[in-house]
Amino acid sequence: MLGIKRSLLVSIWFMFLTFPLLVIRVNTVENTVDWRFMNMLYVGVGSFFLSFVWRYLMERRARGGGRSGGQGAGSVMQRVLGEKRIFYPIAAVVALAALSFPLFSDAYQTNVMISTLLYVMLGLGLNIVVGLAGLLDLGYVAFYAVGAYAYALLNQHFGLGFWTVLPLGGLLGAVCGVLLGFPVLRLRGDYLAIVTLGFGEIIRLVLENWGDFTHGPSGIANIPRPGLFGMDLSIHDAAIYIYYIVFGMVLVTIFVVNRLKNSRIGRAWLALKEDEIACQAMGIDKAKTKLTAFALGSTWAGFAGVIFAAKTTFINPACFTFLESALILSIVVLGGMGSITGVIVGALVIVVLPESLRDFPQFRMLLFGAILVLMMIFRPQGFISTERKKYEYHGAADETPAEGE
Amino acid sequence: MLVGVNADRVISATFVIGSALAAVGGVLIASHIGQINFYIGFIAGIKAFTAAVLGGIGSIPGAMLGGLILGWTESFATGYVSSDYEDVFAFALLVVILIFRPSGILGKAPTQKV
Amino acid sequence: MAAVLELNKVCMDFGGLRALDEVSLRVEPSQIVALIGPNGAGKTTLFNCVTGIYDPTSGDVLLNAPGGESRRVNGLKPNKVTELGMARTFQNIRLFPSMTVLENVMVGCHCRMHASILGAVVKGPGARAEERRVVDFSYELLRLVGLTRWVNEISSNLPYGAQRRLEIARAMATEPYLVLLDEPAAGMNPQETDDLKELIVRIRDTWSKSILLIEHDMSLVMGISDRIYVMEYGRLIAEGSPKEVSENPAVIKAYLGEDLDA
Amino acid sequence: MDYFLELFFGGLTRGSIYALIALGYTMVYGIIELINFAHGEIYMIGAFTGLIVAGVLSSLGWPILSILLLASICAMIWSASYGYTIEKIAYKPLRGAPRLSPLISAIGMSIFLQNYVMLAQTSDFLPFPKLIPSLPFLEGGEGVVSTSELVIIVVTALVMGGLSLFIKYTKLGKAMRATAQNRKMACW
Amino acid sequence: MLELVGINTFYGAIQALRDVSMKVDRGEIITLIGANGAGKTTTLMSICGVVPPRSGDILFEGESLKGVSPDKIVSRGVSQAPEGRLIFPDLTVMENLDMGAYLRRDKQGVQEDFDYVFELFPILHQRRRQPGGTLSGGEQQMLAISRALMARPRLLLLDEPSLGLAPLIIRQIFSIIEKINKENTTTIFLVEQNANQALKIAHRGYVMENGSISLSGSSSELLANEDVKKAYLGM
Repeated sequence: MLGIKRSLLVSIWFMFLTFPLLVIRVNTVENTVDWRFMNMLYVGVGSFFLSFVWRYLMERRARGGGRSGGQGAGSVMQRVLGEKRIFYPIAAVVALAALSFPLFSDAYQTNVMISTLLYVMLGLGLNIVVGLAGLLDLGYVAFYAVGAYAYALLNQHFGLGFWTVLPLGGLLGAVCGVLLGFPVLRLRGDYLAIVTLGFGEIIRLVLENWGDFTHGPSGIANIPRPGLFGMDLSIHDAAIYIYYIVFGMVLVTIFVVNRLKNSRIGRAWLALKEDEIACQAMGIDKAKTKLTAFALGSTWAGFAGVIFAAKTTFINPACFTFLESALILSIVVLGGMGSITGVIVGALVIVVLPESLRDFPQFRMLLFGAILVLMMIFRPQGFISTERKKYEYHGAADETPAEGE
Repeated sequence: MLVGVNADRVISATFVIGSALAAVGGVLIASHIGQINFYIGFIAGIKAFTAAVLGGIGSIPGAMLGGLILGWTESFATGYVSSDYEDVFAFALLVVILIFRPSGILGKAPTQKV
Repeated sequence: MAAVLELNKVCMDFGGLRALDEVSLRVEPSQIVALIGPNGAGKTTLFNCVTGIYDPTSGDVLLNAPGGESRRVNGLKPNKVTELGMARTFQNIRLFPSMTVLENVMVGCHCRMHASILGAVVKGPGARAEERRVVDFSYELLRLVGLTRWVNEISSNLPYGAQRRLEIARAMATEPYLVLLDEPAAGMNPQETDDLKELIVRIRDTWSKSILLIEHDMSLVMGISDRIYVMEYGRLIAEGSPKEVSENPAVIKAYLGEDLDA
Repeated sequence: MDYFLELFFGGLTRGSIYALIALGYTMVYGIIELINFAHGEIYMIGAFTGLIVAGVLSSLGWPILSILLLASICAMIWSASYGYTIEKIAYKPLRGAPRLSPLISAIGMSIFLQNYVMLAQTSDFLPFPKLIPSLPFLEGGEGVVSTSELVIIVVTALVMGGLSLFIKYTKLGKAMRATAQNRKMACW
Repeated sequence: MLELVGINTFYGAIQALRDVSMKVDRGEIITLIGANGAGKTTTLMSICGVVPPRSGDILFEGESLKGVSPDKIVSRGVSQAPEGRLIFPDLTVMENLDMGAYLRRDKQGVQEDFDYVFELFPILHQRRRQPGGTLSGGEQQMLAISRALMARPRLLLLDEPSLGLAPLIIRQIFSIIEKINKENTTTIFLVEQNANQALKIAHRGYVMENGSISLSGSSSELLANEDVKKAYLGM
């Protein structure tokens, strides 16, 4: 009874809230007003029922609260991933499926998969910065742009090929990462976020306005696709070729990130994220550690940028808006910060799901925003929370007898 | 708690007041410029945030000062340099200020408790 | 023999407030030195000045490696100080909560490791051996503090007393010659405190480290300290052996609680 | 000199608006250390509400000054309601969560609101009626400063003055300052 | 007046209080002593609803405080001067006191309490226009106590009022605490590490160890108790 009363209040509140924007539409030129009372009804009914769901979820959350991640809905997934005997075959099957994917699909599907894989790369790169080192970077797309423009411009002016520029793009990304990282090292978490966001916007605005150099808003067209021993590839074949390039790059990325994660440097990143003061007290150089994270993260954005330019053959500043950064960030967050598998799942969800929702393109971003909020509230650790490596003791076999306590 | 202030209510009040002020700004500027779009909030928001940080976030006089400094910077940069780079100037100003004064012009440095 | 840690007239001001007023103290090699005093007397501030979190307003903090060079560490960054051979624990436990127990200790080994980014990715024989050495060493330390049961447990899941001991193991992992313990027994029950007492003594005797500790538990302080310094309002009011200190009227008045003129 | 003055007043106008919006950021940050990323959207919603109210009223043929007043008041009411609701939905459940969580939630909210307004209204630019009449005696000022600029500057100054007094002297204002200084004590 | 019935309080998974039961009668000064980290402050936090106990109950004047929000608890007549003198550093002394009276509507009574507080601590009157942060440690403690008094509490909770203060000032503050207790029959719940001082002014005391009550009794009993002497009085 109380619930119904509360939901009624919520429903009235939301009808009031959405009244001007959803119900009235004015045409200021012709001075006419369009009333859409149906919308009000939808909102009223919708919020009435949703408020029950909301309250139920909040209650469940409160009951499960106080206990940190690992428990709850994700635990089955966690156990599957933790168990090597189950995880390796699954990974192998996924890899095989991914390998043979272009053979069974059309150009459009291949292209979607290329995008997905690119986002996996970007996500894994940003994951180093955000997920491992805990530095919120909202301007990640700037490094992506650096890579893409590096290829487009170097190719246009100096005729450099894809394979030459690929490492260069990564290098340029890293250099920009250090350039940005250096001055902002002293900033606290959220300030850092805003400065990186500003930096991303600066790069985009420069690209847009420095017409002589970057061709301004109209962008650069006719960027060559990567060549294969000088062969002429049809568009479809070229797509398949790029697919395998990206696939290879993703494997390399996974390998590298995985190695880093459980190394001296990866542990330093994590420690930095968890407690800066304790981290310094362990003799870890804060500045150096942050810089390596920035540099490595942006290297991958640089790589991905080069591939992106080669894939689309056309780039302009509009490809590198803040929204793109937000998208990559949400891949990391949705997947589960710090988790490699999580990023892959996140990229699939973010790229493939909206593609399959093609009939409702206008709701895509709306849902996307809502999901970000809901994820933070109900499952802040993401789909898959980080699994930590378990170590074995290699030393002498004199295993200690029962410990104290 | 200890002095009986209901924090939830204070926080809500803060949001309400801040939002109402923003709305005044919205109506005034929209009528000044003469057109609006769903995207205006993003850039204006970042600029205003820049202003808040410039002045020292958390400080109310700081926000006013920061806003004016940013407004003048942009206006003079557009007038005397080039209108293309208006936003670049704003963001560059933010980055520079934060590098040299991480807590803004009127902001207080946070004290570290160990 | 030279003292491993030497403070000469260290002052620390916060705004107009003098938190430390000309504090001088010495920690000799393989000694347990305790710093006691009422809450707010400036003990933790002193730790922070020594470990580089604060830069003292005036005075010298000298760190003399046993058989090595002497360094003035004022104003050095905390990580530099740790590298020079001083490690600390914190009053409110500051572990890396989502990392495992072993990883926490391995982070402590960071500054004694050399693996570069490339090394970590390629994982050549050198990097592999180093990694192995660190795992073994960390395990050894966990055995020292009695935590081998929980090696792969997420550290925030440990009981309180175990977290305190893990912090000590983590500090030891930086291979210091001087360990600073900030209220290691806070929140422990008498049994745990006894274990801790024994652990601290073991660290001094078998690992020959020097220890400077802040503690309120008098049974612990009086039982194991070689030397005690007493602070009040940022000033040292007494120093000496446990016996001397416990009989010092100024100390009794300021801290131990016997109000003389009552 | 005129050019300089024109830029000066232009900058002042702009700056006033930035300051008005910045106050929202600063007050929220001061109290809960959150960058309310959706605050720009609140401002946008205010502008839209103002436009809608102005459109409805002008189709009814109301006088322009009353439209300006009512549009502003409605904009304030609805923006404030949105601000209130957003806090309850997207930020309050995240109190005590790691610092990044509310920020990401705020970004999500911002994206949501942008698209909500786009879907509910339009993605095109909408012409906004001139609600501030140009007073003839100022138009002689050789284009240095327009009436609407003056109105903006004056209104902002008044609002800020009012806010300062509010913060300084009212009970709620004092509570806000207290909470900002010491959240742990003033509340939870 | 106040009764704690077997409360258990947790911070996340960590249990801070174990089955704590206590009783405070009207007009008493009760002290809770114990080492750092024993759970004394947590007990206070549980009473004022900041960290509500997971089980057990707290009764104030016979009514349960279960599920009552912290500000409601203040308005029922419980206020606190927190540990470490958490005053508002940028607010003036007057404004700090104003905040103490935040929930009160009776202008007349508030004015009386201003006068009363200034009579207790004349120094605060001299400094009434100064920001709280510029006061000395002892003055800040006085301000914290005064602010708590401005809520006109029937039960006053004091968390380590002697923390970091000089003996002379401690004595001064403790004698004023006694005075407050006698003059307005305000019940006082005093948490102290300085056991000796606290037991001198308190009627009864509880000793806390590791989150549970290990001893209780009248002040003179506790002062004479060998264990207490050893552990807390350093004898």
